[in-house]
Amino acid sequence: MYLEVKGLAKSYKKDKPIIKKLDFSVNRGEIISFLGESGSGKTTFLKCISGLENIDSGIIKLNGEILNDENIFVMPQNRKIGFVFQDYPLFPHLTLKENIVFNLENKYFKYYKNMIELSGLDQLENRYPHQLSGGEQQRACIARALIRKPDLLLLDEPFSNLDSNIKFSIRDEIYKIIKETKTTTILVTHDINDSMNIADKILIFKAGVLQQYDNPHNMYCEPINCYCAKILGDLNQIEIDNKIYYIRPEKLQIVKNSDIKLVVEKCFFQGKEYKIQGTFKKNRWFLFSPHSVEINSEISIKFKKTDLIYFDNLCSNYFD
Amino acid sequence: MYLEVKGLAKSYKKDKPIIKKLDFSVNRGEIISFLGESGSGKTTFLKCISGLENIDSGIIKLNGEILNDENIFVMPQNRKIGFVFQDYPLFPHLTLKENIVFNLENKYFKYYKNMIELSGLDQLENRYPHQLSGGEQQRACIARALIRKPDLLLLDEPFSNLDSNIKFSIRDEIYKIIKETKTTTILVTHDINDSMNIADKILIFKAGVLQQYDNPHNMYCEPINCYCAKILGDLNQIEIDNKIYYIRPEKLQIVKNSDIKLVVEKCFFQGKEYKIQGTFKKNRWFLFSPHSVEINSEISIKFKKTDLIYFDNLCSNYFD
Amino acid sequence: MEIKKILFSNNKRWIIGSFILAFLVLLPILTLFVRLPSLENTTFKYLWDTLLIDYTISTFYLLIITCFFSLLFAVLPAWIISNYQFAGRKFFDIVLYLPLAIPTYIMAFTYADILSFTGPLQVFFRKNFHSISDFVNHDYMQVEILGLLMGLALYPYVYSVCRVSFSLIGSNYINLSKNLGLSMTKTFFKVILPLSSPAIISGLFLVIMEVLNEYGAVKYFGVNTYTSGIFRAYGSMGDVGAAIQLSVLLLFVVLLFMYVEKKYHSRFKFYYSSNSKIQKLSILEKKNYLLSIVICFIPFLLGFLIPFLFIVSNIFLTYNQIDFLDLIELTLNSVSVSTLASVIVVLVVLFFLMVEKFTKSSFNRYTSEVISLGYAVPGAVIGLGLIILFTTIDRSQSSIVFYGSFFVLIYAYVVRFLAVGKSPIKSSLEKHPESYDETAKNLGLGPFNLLKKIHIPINKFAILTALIVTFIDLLKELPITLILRPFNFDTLATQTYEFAIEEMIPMSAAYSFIIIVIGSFLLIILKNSINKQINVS
Amino acid sequence: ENAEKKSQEVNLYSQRHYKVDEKQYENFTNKTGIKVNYIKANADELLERLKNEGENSPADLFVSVDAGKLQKGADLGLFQKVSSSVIKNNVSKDLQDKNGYWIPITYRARVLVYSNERVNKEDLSTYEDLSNEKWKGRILVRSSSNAYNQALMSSIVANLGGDVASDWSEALVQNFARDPKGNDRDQVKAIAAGQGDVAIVNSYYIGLLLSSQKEEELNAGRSVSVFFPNQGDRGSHINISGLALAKNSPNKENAIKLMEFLTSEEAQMTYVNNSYEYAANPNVKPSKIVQGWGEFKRDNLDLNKLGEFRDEALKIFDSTGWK
Ligand SMILES: Nc1ncnc2c1ncn2[C@@H]1O[C@H](COP(=O)(O)OP(=O)(O)OP(=O)(O)O)[C@@H](O)[C@H]1O
Ligand SMILES: Nc1ncnc2c1ncn2[C@@H]1O[C@H](COP(=O)(O)OP(=O)(O)OP(=O)(O)O)[C@@H](O)[C@H]1O
Ligand SMILES: [Mg+2]
Ligand SMILES: [Mg+2]
Repeated sequence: MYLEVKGLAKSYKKDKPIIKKLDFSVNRGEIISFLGESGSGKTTFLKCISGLENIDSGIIKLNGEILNDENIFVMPQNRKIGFVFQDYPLFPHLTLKENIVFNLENKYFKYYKNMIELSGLDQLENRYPHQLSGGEQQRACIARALIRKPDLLLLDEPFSNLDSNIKFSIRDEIYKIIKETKTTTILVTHDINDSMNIADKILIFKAGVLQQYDNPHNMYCEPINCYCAKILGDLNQIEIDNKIYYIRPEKLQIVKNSDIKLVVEKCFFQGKEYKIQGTFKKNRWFLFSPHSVEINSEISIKFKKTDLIYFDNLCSNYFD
Repeated sequence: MYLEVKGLAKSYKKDKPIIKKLDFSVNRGEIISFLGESGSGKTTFLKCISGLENIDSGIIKLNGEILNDENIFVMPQNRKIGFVFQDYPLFPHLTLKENIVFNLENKYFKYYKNMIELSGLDQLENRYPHQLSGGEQQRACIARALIRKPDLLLLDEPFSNLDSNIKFSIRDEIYKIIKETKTTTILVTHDINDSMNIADKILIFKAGVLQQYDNPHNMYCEPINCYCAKILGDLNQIEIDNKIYYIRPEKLQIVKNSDIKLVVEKCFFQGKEYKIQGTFKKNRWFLFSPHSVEINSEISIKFKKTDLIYFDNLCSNYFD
Repeated sequence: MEIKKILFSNNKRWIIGSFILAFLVLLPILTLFVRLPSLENTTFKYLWDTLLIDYTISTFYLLIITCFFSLLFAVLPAWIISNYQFAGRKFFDIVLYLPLAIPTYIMAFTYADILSFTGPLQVFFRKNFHSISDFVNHDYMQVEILGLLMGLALYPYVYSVCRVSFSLIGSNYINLSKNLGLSMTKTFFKVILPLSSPAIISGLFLVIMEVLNEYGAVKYFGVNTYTSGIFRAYGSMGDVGAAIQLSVLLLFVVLLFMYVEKKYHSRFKFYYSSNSKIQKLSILEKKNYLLSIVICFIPFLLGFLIPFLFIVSNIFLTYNQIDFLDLIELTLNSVSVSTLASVIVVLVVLFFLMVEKFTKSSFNRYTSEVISLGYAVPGAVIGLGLIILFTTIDRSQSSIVFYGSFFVLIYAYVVRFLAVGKSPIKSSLEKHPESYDETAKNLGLGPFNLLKKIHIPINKFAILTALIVTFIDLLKELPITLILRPFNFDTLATQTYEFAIEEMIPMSAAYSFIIIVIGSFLLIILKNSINKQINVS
Repeated sequence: ENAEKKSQEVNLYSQRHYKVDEKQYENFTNKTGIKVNYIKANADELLERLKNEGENSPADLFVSVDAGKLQKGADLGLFQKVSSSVIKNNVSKDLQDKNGYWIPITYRARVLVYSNERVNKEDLSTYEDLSNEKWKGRILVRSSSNAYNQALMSSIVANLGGDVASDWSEALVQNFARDPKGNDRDQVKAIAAGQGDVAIVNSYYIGLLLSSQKEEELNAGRSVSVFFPNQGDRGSHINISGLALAKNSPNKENAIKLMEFLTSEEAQMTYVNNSYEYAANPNVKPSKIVQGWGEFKRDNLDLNKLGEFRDEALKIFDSTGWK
């Protein structure tokens, strides 16, 4: 285990813990995505790992060495952890190049050329941050973190400030850079798409507690509770024999006639297909169709019993 | 025609026009999405409509009345246009309620209760903006614009500051409010998804010129040029008989064996299916598959000739 | 082209209005230009040949020393208070502003007295440690000491901007530096200082202006600065023309400083923009506690406590000679003219800034720049300009309409102190996004309502700051009041000065005491107002 | 009605700003019912104001503590002659303006003070003697921008000629104990502190120092003695405080009344008892402290010369490095 977090707890105010208890570990070279709602404590978690916040209790171990426990506290200056912050990434009084080599040990200077090429910034070395686009700034931040060959890379919502057009290409580029440099990474985000596209494993965090920690596929197909299930995609709710089941939209098929009938509320053209929103027994349902359907018309639906997902009936109360 | 824009031109600096010439019109009650890259002049366009910027030439007509031409300039105070700005929309020294009824004529007060319920803000009337979440602030801005029963509603990237989780629900809510109040709306955005989900018609704007103005379905299926085509979704490029054709990813099918062979680069799990990225004759291709495929393996592809899209060979040079 | 654009714009009434007002504000200075004699003027040549080099050198020397001490007393305490939690922090956060309440000349006179042979310091040593009393028996009236004293009197200008800037920089950059392996000291020098430099420079700019215009203190210390040259030409040599020439020259030097400040400012303009997170205060480590207390205490001790106690002791000494009725009358005089003038200053400033904001015309950007020029001209010279101006007007009307009235006095105050009132309001306005204006316009607000309903409420703390700072400066103002006041009119400052130059410092104590007490009281309000701005923006 | 009202006032532009003046004006008002209005500022600024105001000036009287400024005003044609026999009889002949434009009210002497410990009274004689090498590093004096020093230098130019004055100044600067700075009181303190031995100061300030409320300052004042220079020849340099009637005085009668009052014995007594000056009225003796220094012979140079040679004096200061 490369990074190990055991029993981590953190609160800013006494009786309102942000992180109640967190145990998990990461293998070398893995990309982990830490998924949680805004304000759930994602940034706080990264600050604890990097030593910018003290922890209440627990152990943080990196590469076999204890960074933080009851007795030990390695200063943030001395942890080899790269941190790409959510906002304000570059020093405004320094050029891009100066930002990247800021306080850099001599031995790392040799990577500069490679890093700047890898991040596609070669033409921009002498620009000041305000002369760079958001994406260029993001890449520069990542280059600045990576050039120091960090033992661990922490990315705090690196895509949140980007246009969605530009975002995909930057996401791919960052992925490429991280994978090429084989850097162990924790990516914090609230966007499920980013997680699914980049991460080897996803960690879902809610109410101060880890909910599920698994690879994207298992997460989607075998969510541990309704919260995790809903985060990864739309869910349609259906009651059978007084039990609440769920089913994913893509498992539904439109048929000529069946018992399950839906009133169409909206029908969006989504390019490759139409997304249909309708009501089924007062629940809002989604499904896909290759063709447009008329609003307020009734359609019939079919699905396989095996595609139903079941959670404890209390689940949805628990998370609302 | 409800809103008519004829020959609109606008430049901040003499020889660098932001809007070269713009002609289009909107019917009453329609939602139009104005789609363009960052910095292409979307906000500028809205400011011209609302009278916050002067125009160089052209005519703007709303509901049969001329707002701006060579001789007439109706002051922004006197145009009945609601404008929801891109950033910081609420006045920090006023409560949510005070913000909404700010400078409101008496005759509109009666809509307050309804509007605040419609936008789901009933519990928050006495909060100050810094005590509201981003989404609540956005909804308040829209309520503030709508309560005045504007002849025209301008939304400038109302979703750009929002989490993607929260965004969908807010987008839906805004859509509902606009449709219920039957307000003619121009929605400016750079996100194609938002456009497709909300708009009756999409206007694509590039290099100071309107490129295409049509409903989402036509736009996707019959794009007028490669720029419009690419904006609406991924395109795969293929050369047949020295001519460049394009095809959408969902039109490709994986088959056992065929002439067209692709090397898989990435395979993302996307929930309902896998998205595959591969190389075909040095071009990057995308396609979908219900099953995972191995990276670096070769897959065979099939498509229908009728799904190919053709543009002038110069098209892609023109826009790069 | 530009003119045509103005004449045809929708805002031409505002633009023309602001042009007229700017013309009025600059009129006293323009009058001087009109009277500018040819450079052949013998007095000017004479001064140029004999004294100006010396005067220039000593001016710059004094500037450098004063700036050094201002930085020394301002930057570190501001840093400590903005970042660390420690017992006494709240106290220091208030008292470090207080030296601003003490006029520079009083600071100089008082310390000269304290340090003199008959002052408490030397007397103490003579009485108790006679053997070493010779070591403290020095002539303390040196230019270096003067620089130190002026630094003490003026550092709050730098302190206040640093305090705001350090708080606004917030935790983000500090966290980033830590993550990149910088120690706190390194962070301070490599990140915090460069980022705050525009703020520091704008604070230093005020210090420089004050030093360039100081006359009483420098004369007393026998340091001849550029302003001494102006007074030599004006007073001793009786050559008004030469004085005007020198003032114009000084104006150009100041314009140069202004240009540098602007350049610097624009380069870093973007950095506050959307920093939302307030820096959380760190707990001060035990081993640094004492040092921090000392660093914060020294500017307060030297800049306020000692002179204040000395003044209080002088009051006890002269208790039976104080004319309380006179004291009350002068207090009322000072307070009423300062209040009136500072309110007008703020109104005029608001007018210019608002017109600039909603016309967005580059012409208005320039006008609202140049109205600050009055601050660069020594008060006595502005007084001179107004005398020439109004006596000309009066003569042409052959009656005494304006001249020698409060009107002229207030006019001169406004001309001189617009810059002081402008800077806090301007920087606050810059922090608010354009979309407030646009939204308000879109919601149907005209210019007056925009000001009343949006800008005054959201910038109220900045406006309060401007009022207070201008008021305190006016309370201390001397040269303009001396020359332009109406009959039988004294202020606390003039009375203090008259006693001081008649070598009756103890008698002046009661008057300076009131200045300091009123100033201190307002500075405490100011501190709250500044802190609120930090938290709000 | 307006004229009547006006005639109950008199307006002063005054360089004097002592509490004693206010007392005098009050007495005057009590006596005559005429209200005294005044603006206090520096002499040059007031003259500039007077000059620019021209005919519209509200000023009746100009008050200065320097004969040079009065002469300057007269030169600029800002004053008118006063021919009141009452005034002429009130003040010493030799203090009066030969041209009749201004009248003196008080005068001060530019005296030497010396350390009782380190200087023999016998070694002191004249201003000129201070340039002697024996005083090297022992002389204290304030800056040349001070009007009293300018008047002293003007008197030396007037009496001895520019060349002699220039040589004297050059040698004197070499004898300075330190760069000129501070006020007259500081020069005395510097003697007490041992930084110099002899200071050129204004008699008036020594009086003030000797009446200080602070014991240490009194000690400093007692450690020095006053010496009137040039008693063997032309006498010690003096300068007057004086009044001039403005050319366009709107309340001329009242102004003359005030002048008569201020030179009267009664008012002159008030001056000397409150401000350590010498009275222009020969019948009035100075205050106790001042009397203690003894009588002295004053330089009876035409005081207008102090203004006339002002420019030359300044040039001498600048060329000889008297800062
Ligand atoms: N220094 C602090 N002191 C007190 N409370 C804090 C501090 N920093 C953060 N918080 C609070 O802790 C909670 C978690 O904050 P955090 O920044 O970790 O959230 P996040 O998951 O990163 O959210 P986002 O997606 O908006 O960035 C929030 O409620 C926040 O207000
Ligand atoms: N007041 C102005 N003066 C000069 N140039 C301006 C002004 N406002 C905007 N511009 C420039 O005009 C161009 C278009 O700006 P605009 O704000 O309209 O873009 P946008 O399409 O809204 O972009 P975004 O998606 O980033 O909001 C930009 O290059 C911008 O820098
Ligand atoms: Mg965060
Ligand atoms: Mg925009």
